[in-house]
Amino acid sequence: MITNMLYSLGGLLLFIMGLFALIACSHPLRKILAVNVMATGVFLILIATAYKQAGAGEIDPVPHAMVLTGIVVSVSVTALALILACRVQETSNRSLSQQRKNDFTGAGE
Amino acid sequence: MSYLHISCALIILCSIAAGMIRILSGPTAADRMMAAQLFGTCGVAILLLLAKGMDTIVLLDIALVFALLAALATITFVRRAWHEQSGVPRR
Amino acid sequence: MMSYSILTVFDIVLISTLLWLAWKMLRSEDIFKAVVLFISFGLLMALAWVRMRAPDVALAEAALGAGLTGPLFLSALRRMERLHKDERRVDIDEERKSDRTLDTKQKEAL
Amino acid sequence: MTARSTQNKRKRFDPVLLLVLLLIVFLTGLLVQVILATDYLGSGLGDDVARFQDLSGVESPVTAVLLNFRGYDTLLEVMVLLMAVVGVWSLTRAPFPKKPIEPGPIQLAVVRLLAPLMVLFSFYLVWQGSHLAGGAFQGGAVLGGACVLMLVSELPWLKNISSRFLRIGLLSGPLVFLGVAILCIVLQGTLLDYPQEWVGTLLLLIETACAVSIGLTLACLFAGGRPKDDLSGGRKR
Repeated sequence: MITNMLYSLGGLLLFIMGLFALIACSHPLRKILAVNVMATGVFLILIATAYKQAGAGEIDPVPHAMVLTGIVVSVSVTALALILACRVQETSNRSLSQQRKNDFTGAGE
Repeated sequence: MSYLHISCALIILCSIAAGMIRILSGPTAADRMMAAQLFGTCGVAILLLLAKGMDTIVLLDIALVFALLAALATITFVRRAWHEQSGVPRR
Repeated sequence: MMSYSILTVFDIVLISTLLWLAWKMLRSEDIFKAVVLFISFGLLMALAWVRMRAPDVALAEAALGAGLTGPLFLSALRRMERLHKDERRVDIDEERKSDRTLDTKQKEAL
Repeated sequence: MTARSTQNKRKRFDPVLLLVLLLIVFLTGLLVQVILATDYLGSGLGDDVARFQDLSGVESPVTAVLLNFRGYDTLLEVMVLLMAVVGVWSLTRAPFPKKPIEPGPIQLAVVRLLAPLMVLFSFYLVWQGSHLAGGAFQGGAVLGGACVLMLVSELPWLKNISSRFLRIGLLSGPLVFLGVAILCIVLQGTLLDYPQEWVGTLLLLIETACAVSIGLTLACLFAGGRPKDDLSGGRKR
């Protein structure tokens, strides 16, 4: 019971930390990291609810299966988000440099 | 459960916690990456000790996955650092 | 009983290291450092799943969290850095903004 | 966090950040209440899973839940992974460098040693999923690791492979899973209600196909864009 509580509280703190970083940080990579930390916190709470000590009986496999699918989905979502962040930076960067060039030529004329 | 194995695992876990200082303060990126690599090796050791201590054979497979895939991050890092040094033309 | 108490110590050390890692990861200014911390975070998470007697989840986390997410982030970082040569790895938007305003001001002065 | 440094730079108290902090402290208090009130019994479905374990065709309870009891869930999840690849491919082209750096001898040796081991181990994990820890996701992840190892080494022959094989491999998991599901409708009348005498074989077939497709999915996500020989637009540059 103590162990379950300990790991659930750890998961809760991870979730809260991730949430705060998600709001407070502005770099896209850091936001993606924060979402990952949040997801890990949720997984930790889910698994901790199912934990039983060795010898105290069978462990409920349903949360394990859910977390397993969750981990795989979160990795693929992370990859998609990373590509999106790259694309956003590419396009915004290009438009910014074009804008600068226009500014510069405009000033030159 | 074996008291000896689990306490050994605990000591290695503490050494991981101490190794974090190298990641946090490492002057170059390579130092940080090497510390992460050390964590992978420590993780293998902890898993092997826990497999003995908690009487779970499956943990040996997890240790094997660790050992197989730990190299991936380093190889990616090396390729990346090499790109930076050798001056590949950037857009 | 002895091994039970040592397992509790193991839990406490593991969780506090995890929380410390997450905290440092989310507040470090160097984004590369954050990525390396994330790799080791995934590694310790696998240990936590092992401790929670979830070997299936631990296997998946060891392969995905500790093995594959690291390269994913590193290659994305490289891809973004290739675009931003001068603003390397620094996660302070204020500096960027001030740089940009400075640049435009200089150009206006030109 | 980084917020603190920005806070110090601007003013002493950023009102918006302070509000966020307050809300988060409030949320933390609420969630701690929830955690303290939890009775840690799991989902309550553990006894049911144990009761029907013999009928599921596998010995590992997690694999039984994933592929048999909640099979529709996993079917949709494989589709979600496919959608992620579709999303990445529709966003951008894979950034192949114009002059790839040839891998050195040490790296080639690492690839030669590790990649076959990873592939072997991934199929071992898929096979092991029926009685111990392991299964399609873990096997697929290790297989994806092998693909990523080859991708990151920029092996020269890798680019000359037609993407048709890649597409077939990516689709194999969802298609096999869907085919079995439809076969079950035809034979038994219900979605994913496996016929009892074939259940072990069918699950192994589904797992192998899914592992291959998950591994390729992860490799595609790592490559970060659609391959060069696009079937839709031909070779444009």
